[in-house]
Amino acid sequence: MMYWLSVLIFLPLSGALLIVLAWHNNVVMARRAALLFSAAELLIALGLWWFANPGSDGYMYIVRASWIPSMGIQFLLGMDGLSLLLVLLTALLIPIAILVSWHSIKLHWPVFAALLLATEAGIMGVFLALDLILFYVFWELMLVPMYFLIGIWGHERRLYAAYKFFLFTLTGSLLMLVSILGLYFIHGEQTGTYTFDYFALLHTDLPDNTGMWLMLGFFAAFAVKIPVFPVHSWLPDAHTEAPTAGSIILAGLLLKTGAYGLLRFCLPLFPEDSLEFAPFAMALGVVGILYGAFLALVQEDLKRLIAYSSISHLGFVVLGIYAWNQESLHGAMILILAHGITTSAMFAIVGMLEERSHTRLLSRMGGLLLPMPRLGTMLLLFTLSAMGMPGLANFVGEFLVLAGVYQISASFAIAGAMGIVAGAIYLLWMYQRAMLGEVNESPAWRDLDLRELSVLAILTILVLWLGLYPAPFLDYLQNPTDTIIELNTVVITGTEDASH
Amino acid sequence: MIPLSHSLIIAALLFTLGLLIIMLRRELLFILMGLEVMFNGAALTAIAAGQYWTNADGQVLTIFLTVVTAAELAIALILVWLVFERLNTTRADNLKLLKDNIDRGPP
Amino acid sequence: MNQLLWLIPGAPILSALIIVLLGGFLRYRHIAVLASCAAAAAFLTVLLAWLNGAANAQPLQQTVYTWVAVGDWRPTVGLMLDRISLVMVSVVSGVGLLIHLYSIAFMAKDNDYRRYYFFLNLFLGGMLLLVLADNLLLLYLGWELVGLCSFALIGFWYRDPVRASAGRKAFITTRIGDLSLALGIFLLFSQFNTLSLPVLFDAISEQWQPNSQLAAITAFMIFAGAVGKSAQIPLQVWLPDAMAGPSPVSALIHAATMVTAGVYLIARMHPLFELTPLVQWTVAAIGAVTILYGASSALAQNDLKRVLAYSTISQIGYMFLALGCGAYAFALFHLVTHAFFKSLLFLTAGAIIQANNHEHDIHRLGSHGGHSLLMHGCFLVGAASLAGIPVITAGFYSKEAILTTVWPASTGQLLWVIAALGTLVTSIYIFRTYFLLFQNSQKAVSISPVNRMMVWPLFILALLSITAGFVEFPAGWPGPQLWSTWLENEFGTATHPPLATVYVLQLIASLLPLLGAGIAFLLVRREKTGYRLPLSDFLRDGWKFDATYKIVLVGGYFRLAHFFKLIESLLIDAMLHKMTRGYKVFATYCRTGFEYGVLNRGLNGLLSGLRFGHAQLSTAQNGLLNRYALMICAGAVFLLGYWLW
Amino acid sequence: MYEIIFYLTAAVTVLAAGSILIVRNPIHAALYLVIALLALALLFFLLGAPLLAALQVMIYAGAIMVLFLFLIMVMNLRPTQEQLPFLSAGWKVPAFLALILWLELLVLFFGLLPEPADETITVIEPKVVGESLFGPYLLVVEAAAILLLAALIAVLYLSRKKRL
Repeated sequence: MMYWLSVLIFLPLSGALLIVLAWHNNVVMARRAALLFSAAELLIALGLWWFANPGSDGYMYIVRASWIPSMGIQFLLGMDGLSLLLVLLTALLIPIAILVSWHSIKLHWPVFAALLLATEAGIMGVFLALDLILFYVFWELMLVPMYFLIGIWGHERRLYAAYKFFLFTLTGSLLMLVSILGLYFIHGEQTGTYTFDYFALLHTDLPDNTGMWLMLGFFAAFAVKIPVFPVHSWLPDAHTEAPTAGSIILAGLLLKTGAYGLLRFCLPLFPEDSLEFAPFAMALGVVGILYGAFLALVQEDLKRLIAYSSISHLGFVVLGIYAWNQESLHGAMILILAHGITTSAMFAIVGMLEERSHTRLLSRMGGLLLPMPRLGTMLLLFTLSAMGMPGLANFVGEFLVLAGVYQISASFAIAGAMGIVAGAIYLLWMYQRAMLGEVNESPAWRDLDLRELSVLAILTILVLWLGLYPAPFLDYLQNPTDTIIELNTVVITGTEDASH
Repeated sequence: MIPLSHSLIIAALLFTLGLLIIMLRRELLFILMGLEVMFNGAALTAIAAGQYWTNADGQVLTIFLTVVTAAELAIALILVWLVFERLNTTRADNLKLLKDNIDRGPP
Repeated sequence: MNQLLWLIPGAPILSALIIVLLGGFLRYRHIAVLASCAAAAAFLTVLLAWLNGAANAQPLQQTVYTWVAVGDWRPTVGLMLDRISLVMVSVVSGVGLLIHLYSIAFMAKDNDYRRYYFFLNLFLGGMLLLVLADNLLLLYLGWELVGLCSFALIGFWYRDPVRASAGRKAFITTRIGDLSLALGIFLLFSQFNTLSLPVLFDAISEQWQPNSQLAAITAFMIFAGAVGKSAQIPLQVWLPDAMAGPSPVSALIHAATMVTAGVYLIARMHPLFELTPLVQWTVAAIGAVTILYGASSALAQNDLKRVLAYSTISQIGYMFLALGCGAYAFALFHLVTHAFFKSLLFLTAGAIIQANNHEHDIHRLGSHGGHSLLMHGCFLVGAASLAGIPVITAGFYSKEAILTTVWPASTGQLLWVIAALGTLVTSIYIFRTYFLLFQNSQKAVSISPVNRMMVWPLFILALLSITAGFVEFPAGWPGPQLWSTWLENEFGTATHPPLATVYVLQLIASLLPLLGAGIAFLLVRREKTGYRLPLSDFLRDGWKFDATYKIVLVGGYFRLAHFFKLIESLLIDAMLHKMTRGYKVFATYCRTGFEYGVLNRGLNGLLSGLRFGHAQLSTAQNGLLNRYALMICAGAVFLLGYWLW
Repeated sequence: MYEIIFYLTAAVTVLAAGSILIVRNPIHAALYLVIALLALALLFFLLGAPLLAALQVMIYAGAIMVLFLFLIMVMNLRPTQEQLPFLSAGWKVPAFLALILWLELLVLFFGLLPEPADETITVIEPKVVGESLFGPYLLVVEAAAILLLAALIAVLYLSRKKRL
């Protein structure tokens, strides 16, 4: 049963290799093979889900193999509820990205498919790796194909965007690498066993200031990926210039790796320092929420607008993570999923619009509901989800986050809630400008075809499911949340003990 | 009885003659022949030494030497043929493509 | 019966689902009938509840499923039908059914019927969910759902940018209120760790002292949410614009049901409000101000539907006034009668407007002349009920009940005077409209006969607008007081002043509508000669609220956004560019200074040296095979000699 | 007697090899080479290595010489016009070097080798050689086979008209 985790990682890799080797100039077969591989991946993920027990303690699946024993590096994969849901999300979004790119990618389909699959492998690895070096390897592995996806298939300023993306994320991850090594040596000196094992490193006693610095190293990497307010500048460019599939992966998955990193590594490895840091992080989250919402209002480019809305939404995630209680953590995790689905769908829709009209500018749209009622309805649904309409996915997350944050700090909660109103403003304004009013120009608008409709229908079902009946998902999150909350209480009781 | 040293002297003579051929003759075929002579000088050494110590290893070595010579010669001859075909000469002096030319400068 | 509760909101929602999924295969008639059947199913279920004695028994409850599960907190999709919700459910499903029937004929010519019925059904479901919810989270879901449907239906004719903007405005304005409601919910949750209403009420009354600050803040936040939804000052600006939607929508959403959700919410949360007199007084004060605001603004309107919209604002002000004075039962009473007569007015207006090529201006509608007798009669009944013509109209009874209970409240006299003044103005504006509309109606017979399907709902509503009041006679009258006694368990009894005072007050309040009708008659005669009210521009623009908001809030907001954009481009992007440029300058310096000056020169020297050596040595590389062999030989000689020596 | 034959054969060998150095005609040179190789085969036999003597005849005098002759024939080489070594200016240095080399070898052999203990010639049977070949040297035999195969492929490749 356990080796399926490795299959999750190596299946897409081998798929990528196979496509490049076997069908490097056969577009039709490459497409089909890519879809097949990603579908197989999805099936495996669903199977893991089916056999997983939400109530079980700790990790449901673990794979442990020796890799470079001389340095204490293992091939250590593990899946708990959080990883499971994110793996599911990944396995779901990759076929969708492939389907969305079906006709819109004109150049080098086989290479494109291979890069997509390689990215999938990297992301899967990030969500599963529990050895810090392994994690770092996957963290970089997903970066490289992404760089090419943006740099080759992007729009006009793709090279600039790709560079920016690469430089920002690489800087962050190098800081993380330094922190990983620091942690490794400190742990090694204390216990005599040099290892990158996550479970071993969990209970490392860190000297006073060192812990904070190491935590900040991790935080830097994750903050860039999320992205948190001052280091968000790569995101709008990367989103705007990336091809549709790239945007979907960026917004739907890559940003989530940052949040996942915070939950999996930053908080558990450095509970005291994270707790100390929490107010700053929450403030950054709030600033991100409002700042993203403001900037989204005045964007002309639809993709850029959604990119800024992502900054705003991910602000909620950061806020929820650092509020560090039952509701907010659940909320942040659900919001990660919800945002992944919603934003992917919105990017897919923008991609479809762009395929038809070759523009993403709001000023050149208008009245599109008339020629494309299905597309308009779908966009409305996902717009509503993005602005936190109850009954749709994002609401559950945002509500839980704010309910949790309120118990920590009312003012942060109020500011965050204002972000929801701001979200309604810019999203409705966007929807009105794109879809309502008179038809502005008329390229040959055609409504969604079956492929596009089925892609969006899948996402619609998920959005409704997550919004109306999130309980099954929340069940899987109970254990990870409890683990993280325990850390918090340990810290608090620990300090109390110290003061007595 | 023939002392080992005599055999070795003969071998050395053969080797030296082969070397002289290589150094003095300009025709590729002659050079190859010189090479053969040198090989045979070496083979004689091996056999003489093997007999001296009553050991089969000398002969085994010679057999391998023969194999190597055969392989070498086959390739060398085809190369000579190619050279003749391309450049219409078998004069070693005319084959100076590897000569360094300072005026051309470094590549 | 408990198990059937889900059918009340479930039937319209399911029907909406069928329409959106399979609507492409259905024709207009099928969709319309399906939607109406769903509304009828909901209404019949409510009737069944009445017949089963829901009116007197314990509240009915049904838990459909667990919605969210976080630790011990498991809010459910749970429904609760007590007397308050029973009132609301009956009104919503009843009026909803009538308006669905009316829409069958009204929307027959529109191509977008599928979207219309989808949202109408969804709205009905959402509204019923709102009033049936047994926890605040589900209530919030319904609350937002009706806001969404309101948005979609206001902007139903989306190709007109003005209408589309009106929808957006409505949504965002109410969203500001919703924000406050959500914060109130968060506060309750952080205090009690539950959102279930019955549990919450017990907890509130047990744990919170009267006048406690926390209670006041919570109550105020919830009140602010109600203000947004119910279009009270200062969040009333969206409602007049909401008239851009089809008339049945205005009747259902923006008169009878959704806008009264705020009233329902406060009535529902009354244990909380009773703890904080200050907030209660605020509710009453806001209500009173809104009465005057709505009535005076309605006075100067020329658009038929806008008159009714401002009238709605004003009438909901009465309900808030009643809520603020603790007369929750009477607020609900007025809510019911208002639902009847205001839907009647809206539906009549819709029929008139549709018959006259979508002409909204009352002056021009009047000069057209041709309105059928039926329209005339229905509008007259509605207007009389709205004005509160004594004894014969339902509006009189509900308004009288409110006015009587306002007097003994704190600063009650002042509030009473304002409310009475409101009554007068209400009478003036509605009869002004009536006279302007129907002054020439004797000239012509009906030009476009009204569809049979549209007539029946009008009849029923007209009948209810007259008779609904008889369930509760004013204090001191010999008639039955079924309403207040029935709701006694929920709210307690409302106080009223001594009977002598009551009679005086009632007399004055009864005369005011008649007086108003007279004034309106004179006003209309003068208006025809070109007379305009003083301040009419100010009043017509709704006290300039819109313009002010547009400049201050909307303008400010956009300016702020642009400012942030500037910051983004100036600070962050520019900083990046500066860094890049600095890096480039440094690189250039390195190239010219270091690379050329130091490295290259040194390298060049080295290079020429090497070149020289090369020239000397390369004579050995002559490419002559024999020479190479010679050199090998020389090497061998050297080595052998070395070993030997 | 035995010794006489041996030295005579040795003289023939050396003379034949020396003749290669000075003849003009390639065919003649090839003939001299055959003579040298055959004489060498006799030397092998005299030294007690009959197998190798046979192999020498078969491989060198048989196969390799055919190759040489074949090539000379195909290239249609005339008697060479080159200045013969003894008439050219550059012969002294090589000859001198070769002489020194020969002397050095001479010194080496006489100075370092002990006197042979056994005077009789011991014949090493082909069987012994074969056992040694397919015993301890089996792997080398395999390697030699591969080398031959590689040479074969290389030659085939080089002799193709259109190479990749």
